[in-house]
Amino acid sequence: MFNHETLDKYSPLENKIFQLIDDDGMPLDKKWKPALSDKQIIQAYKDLLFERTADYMAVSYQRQGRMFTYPPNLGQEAIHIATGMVIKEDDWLVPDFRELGAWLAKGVSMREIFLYFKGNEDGSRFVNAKRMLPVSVPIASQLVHAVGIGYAMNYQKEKAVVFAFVGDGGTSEGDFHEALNFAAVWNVPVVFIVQNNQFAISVPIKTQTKSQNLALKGVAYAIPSVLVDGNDVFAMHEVLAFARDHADSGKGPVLIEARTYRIGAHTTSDDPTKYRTKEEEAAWALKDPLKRLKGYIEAKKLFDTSGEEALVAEYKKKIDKEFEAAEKHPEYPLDDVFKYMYQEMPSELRRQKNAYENYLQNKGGAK
Amino acid sequence: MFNHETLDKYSPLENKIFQLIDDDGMPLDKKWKPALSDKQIIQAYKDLLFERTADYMAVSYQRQGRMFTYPPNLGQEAIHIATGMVIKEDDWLVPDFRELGAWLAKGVSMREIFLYFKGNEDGSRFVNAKRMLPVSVPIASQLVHAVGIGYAMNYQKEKAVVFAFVGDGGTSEGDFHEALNFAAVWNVPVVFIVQNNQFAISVPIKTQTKSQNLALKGVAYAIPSVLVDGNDVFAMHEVLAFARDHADSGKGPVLIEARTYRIGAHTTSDDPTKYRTKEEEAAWALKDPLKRLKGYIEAKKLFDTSGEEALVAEYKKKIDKEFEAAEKHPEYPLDDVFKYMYQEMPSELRRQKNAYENYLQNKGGAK
Amino acid sequence: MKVMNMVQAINDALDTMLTEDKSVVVYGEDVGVEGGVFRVTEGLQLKHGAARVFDSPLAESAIAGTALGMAIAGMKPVIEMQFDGFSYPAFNQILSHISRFRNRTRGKFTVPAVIRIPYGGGINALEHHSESPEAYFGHTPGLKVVIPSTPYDAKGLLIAAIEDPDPVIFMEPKRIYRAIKQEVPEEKYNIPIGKARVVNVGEQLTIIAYGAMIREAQKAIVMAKQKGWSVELIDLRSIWPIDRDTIRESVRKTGRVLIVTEASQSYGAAAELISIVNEEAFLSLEAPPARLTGFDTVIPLPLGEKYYIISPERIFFEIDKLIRY
Amino acid sequence: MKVMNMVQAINDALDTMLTEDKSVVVYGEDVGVEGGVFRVTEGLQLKHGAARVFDSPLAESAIAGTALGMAIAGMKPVIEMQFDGFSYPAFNQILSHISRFRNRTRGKFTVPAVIRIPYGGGINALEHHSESPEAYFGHTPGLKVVIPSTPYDAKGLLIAAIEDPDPVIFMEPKRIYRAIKQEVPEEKYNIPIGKARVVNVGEQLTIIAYGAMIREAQKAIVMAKQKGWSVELIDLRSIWPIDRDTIRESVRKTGRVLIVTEASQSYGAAAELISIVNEEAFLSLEAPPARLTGFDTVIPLPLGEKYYIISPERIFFEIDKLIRY
Ligand SMILES: Cc1ncc(C[n+]2csc(CCOP(=O)(O)OP(=O)(O)O)c2C)c(N)n1
Ligand SMILES: Cc1ncc(C[n+]2csc(CCOP(=O)(O)OP(=O)(O)O)c2C)c(N)n1
Ligand SMILES: [Mg+2]
Ligand SMILES: [Mg+2]
Repeated sequence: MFNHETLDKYSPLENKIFQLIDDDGMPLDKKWKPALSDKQIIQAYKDLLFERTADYMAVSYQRQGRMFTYPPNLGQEAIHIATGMVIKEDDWLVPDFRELGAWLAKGVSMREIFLYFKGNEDGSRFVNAKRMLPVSVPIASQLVHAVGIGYAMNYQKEKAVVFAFVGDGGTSEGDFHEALNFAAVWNVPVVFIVQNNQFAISVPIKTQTKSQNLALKGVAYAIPSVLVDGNDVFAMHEVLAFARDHADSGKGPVLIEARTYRIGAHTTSDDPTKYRTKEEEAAWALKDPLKRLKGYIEAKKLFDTSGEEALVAEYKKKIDKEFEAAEKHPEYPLDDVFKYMYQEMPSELRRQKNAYENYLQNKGGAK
Repeated sequence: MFNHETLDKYSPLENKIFQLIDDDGMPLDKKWKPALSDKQIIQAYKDLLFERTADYMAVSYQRQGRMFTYPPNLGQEAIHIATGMVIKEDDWLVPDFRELGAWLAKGVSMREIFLYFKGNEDGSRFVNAKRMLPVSVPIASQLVHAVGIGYAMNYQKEKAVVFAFVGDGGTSEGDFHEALNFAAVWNVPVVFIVQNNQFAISVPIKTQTKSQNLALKGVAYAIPSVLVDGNDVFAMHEVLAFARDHADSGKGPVLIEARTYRIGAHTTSDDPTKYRTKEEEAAWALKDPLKRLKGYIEAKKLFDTSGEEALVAEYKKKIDKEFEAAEKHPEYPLDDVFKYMYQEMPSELRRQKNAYENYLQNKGGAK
Repeated sequence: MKVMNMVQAINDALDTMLTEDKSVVVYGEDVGVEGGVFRVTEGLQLKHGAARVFDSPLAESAIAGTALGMAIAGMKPVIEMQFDGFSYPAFNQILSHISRFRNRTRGKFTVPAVIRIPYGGGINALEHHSESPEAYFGHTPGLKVVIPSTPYDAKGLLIAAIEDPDPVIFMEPKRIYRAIKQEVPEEKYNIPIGKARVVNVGEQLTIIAYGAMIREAQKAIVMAKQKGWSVELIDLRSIWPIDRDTIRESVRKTGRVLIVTEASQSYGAAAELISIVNEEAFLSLEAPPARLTGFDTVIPLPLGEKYYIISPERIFFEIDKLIRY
Repeated sequence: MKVMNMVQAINDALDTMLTEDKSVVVYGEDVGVEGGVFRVTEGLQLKHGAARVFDSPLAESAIAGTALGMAIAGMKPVIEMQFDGFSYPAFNQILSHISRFRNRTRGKFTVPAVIRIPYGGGINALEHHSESPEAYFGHTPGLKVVIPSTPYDAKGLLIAAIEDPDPVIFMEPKRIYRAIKQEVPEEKYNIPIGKARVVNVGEQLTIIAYGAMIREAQKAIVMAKQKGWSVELIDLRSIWPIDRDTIRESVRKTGRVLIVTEASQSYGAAAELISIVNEEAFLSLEAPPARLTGFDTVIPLPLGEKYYIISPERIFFEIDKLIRY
């Protein structure tokens, strides 16, 4: 058993997973007291429920043909909600693409997220989200950005931590290695969070690496690393809080493997039945983070979860509004193709834009 | 203390270095008996002496302006000579660029090496060196080639091991990480040898990584890894023999950190006084691999080393002949620019070549 | 003959070569169990085994670099870059090694590898999934670069690529993966690399294009025909080497030329083709050789893609301008 | 004014900007203690401290990617790729991120970073040390790419690049690092990115070149002058964007144009310039616009380089052909 204090001494070589509650939400250690207040726990539950609802809605919009693609977060929400609880306004969030709850905590709106997955760059403006980077599509490439930001935080003497996400598949990319190495050598305040959801699209973790766990990879860089139950919101919170402290106090980066399971498809264009079994899915269903958090809440009678349906209904309405707002977003103007490439539009781009406008004006005449 | 049997259980986490003889060549363990026969030991001494002589000669040719550049091997020869003793004819050698003795063992001629560093691709033909790759200039990029070859050896059911070299600096590149990960997952017979000579040009190891040792990096991939004294030819031989066995018996890759020191400059265009101290150089001079091997040989009276000067003189003559042969190499013909780009020369290349030949024929007339 | 779309034709070519030549292996991200995100390799692992058709870890540089290793050790790897934009992490291996190993070793080691890359826009995808990087490869000595525009060509060119003793970048216009169905012979056949195809014979103007742009050009040509104009269409097929003979012959005849490519304009394929036209048929030119290409911008996300991607109407507009010149 | 070579002028520009702007940092392989393998950053660490001028681990992708991170967090990193060929491992970061972050985030995050790359052949170097990759960058929307040909331009362009709010690839023709000495103002000055320079005014033919080729062209022009021929020379300076105005004006006057570049031919800068000439001055052309470039081969090792690298004699030969056309 570990706790906040002993995390300092944790070694991923022992291959033990940091976990605080069991599959039913019962504390593993009877004497354990959550670091979170009851109010925070209830909020975490609501946020988790919100993320899950938003996710379901997104998938259904996509099925209706109203959005092009969407990568569901289903099953991984505890990681995101815990991040949301720990991350501060001045902290940076460097996302992968599958951590919805953390984005929301940072101030991203569902409208923006929908807009992005409908195919509009306006969805990456993140107007109210301070220090939140856009989705990074090229796997693992965002991790080196996090390190650069970390350098800037040190250089500018700012007290701010960078949270950077990557998937299990992403740990195979060269940029993962380069980022961790630079982070350690430069001693930057970066918390790397590997969401090990067992798959990179169809490729299972055993085809991805031979190491027993991914936290182990931190050993190569002398980075403190923890393997944690990513479906246990308490454990995730504890580890993230530890990591934030560590980074914030000038001790350098931390690597976290959050072990979880992608309950849904890779994206809405994917069909997981091709590459995994019902048995595996059923086994992981027992560890569903929402179920576990609810178990805890119900056992402790913190909150009447029988009102869940009403909550979900309320969330759905809210999310629907956001989606409608995204659908009502102004038409994509031609200008937007050109105007953000450089601060000042080079004449070459003006020339190309003019040629297109000339076509638009004269195409009728030409026919 | 480790030996061939206990290497299996070696862990780089203990940060202990595998070493068999001390700075004077005296066995650390009185009961230890070298795995090498006296004859082999004498041969190793001669080979080391040859490599060193060749190296000095190369540097002096370069100083005379007869070669463009050259990366000296000085101080790292024990690694190369030990590799030469262990590598089999059917094994592959995937070089970095600083392992002369190993190349010679594989059948590369000094003439070819000189030719290469004089600036002729003919120097990479390696006519008599079976399964020897050319110098890899982009740091660490060769390691993934080694893994592909390893896959082919497995696929083709060949009993052959791949020896792949990289420097301490090279361990920072993304390709190092990708290669080790693929090697482990694919379980290929590759022995990775990191020559940690303390510097990447001017950049010291502490700027390169925060890990205590580079063998540690293997832990991230579940690859057996050993830190070994790269200036101890006995230790190097022991570890390499162990690694070759391991890989050859289908147990997969091995990572070796051979700790050594680059006594010379990075290349003949480099000036190490800019970035290191005389004290450091003096400390490492005590660990000179030639000195240590000679110490052993003299203590055991295996060979009369007073004849060294005569040996060196003989080698010099031999090397001079090779250099002369390189200098007498036929002029670089225009054809050679074009003819090796593709198996069959595409008409576009013929066109470009014709245009050049047309210039050669008519330039006089044009004036 | 079987009717196939391009996905099936490529699958068939891979199957043919896997069956015929034991040194052929197929690997990349999700190409094994899943059969590829576009289902191009579907069924191949089941048929040929997991030692020959398999998933690799997620790392493009290593995918490319290991292919080089296999190739110089006697195998014929056919690797997949899952999308165009994910070929960039493999650039160093492709530019520094795959393209050069033969020259570097004066022919001792050769790299008969094929790199398959689904490419191009028009599929409503996220960023980095709609790139047209052919000019990067075309500018890299030592590579051959081919792009089919039909299922028939796809099969024949891919077989030629796998049999080629040198590395071939095989770019697949994913937008028309399933758009065109065609009779494709079940037996093995080759389409020589380096030869363009005259898709449409015409007299007044030559369009040079490739990949998904061929279909758009064909539609524009129908529109032009209604005006009474006769337009020749050349499917380049081979991005490097370029078939100068076919271009010369056509432009000398028509005197007018329009290059249509999806990729961004500056330093793109259209520029190379215009230079070739100048070199081969300058005196026949009756109008400045023109190019219709993507903008020098990132290709927009789906909602903005309509501006970027070239429509038959825009091609027609340029034809009209050129013929009236 | 001080007389400087290009190495000194670049060092001076870095020193100027490090002094003026605390957000500027300089890093890369061996740029700190060592002062760079070409001594371009010599003395800067001593003067500005190791937090601002420093060695990084050996990994180009991270060097580029961390620069993006610093830049979006308010800094102005100036990074060095030790040699042209070692920019390839950084391609993914440059192509996928550095060039696109502004567009991706609709201007929220911007990347005022500079990537310095010593480039080109003629220095008797090993493989991968003599590359001319400018076309790869020129084909990448979102980048600006500049190449100076004199110490004066080097300082002014580098200062402009550092002050530019967008990422700039600053390529340094290492072959002439120390070959040209020139008076260079000690104060700060800018040379606007995107403007070419008319090096030599002439009437009969326009040469467009840049970097180390300028000096070779100048020599060829002297030879041409002896024949009584008047040749104009344009130093492009900016590879993207390209100064169409200067090109148009010149070619409309001369009617003949020769592009000279070191890089390999196909899909190279010369092709883009020929297209621009066609677009801007077709009706003035009295001869086909010509290109003299590197071959579509790997640049040979030193003993074979003489064939590849373009000499004044070869330029003269082409001038002669064009003028007699
Ligand atoms: C460099 C790169 N290669 C390939 C892809 C295509 N791709 C998108 S997601 C994905 C799998 C990612 O797996 P993982 O890192 O485990 O994240 P997860 O999807 O499981 O959250 C792949 C291969 C990509 N986006 N970037
Ligand atoms: C990708 C790449 N980046 C930079 C260089 C330039 N370079 C040549 S050798 C070297 C240092 C290599 O250090 P290390 O790997 O420790 O090998 P050593 O020279 O010490 O043997 C560098 C930076 C290169 N060859 N390749
Ligand atoms: Mg995953
Ligand atoms: Mg070293």
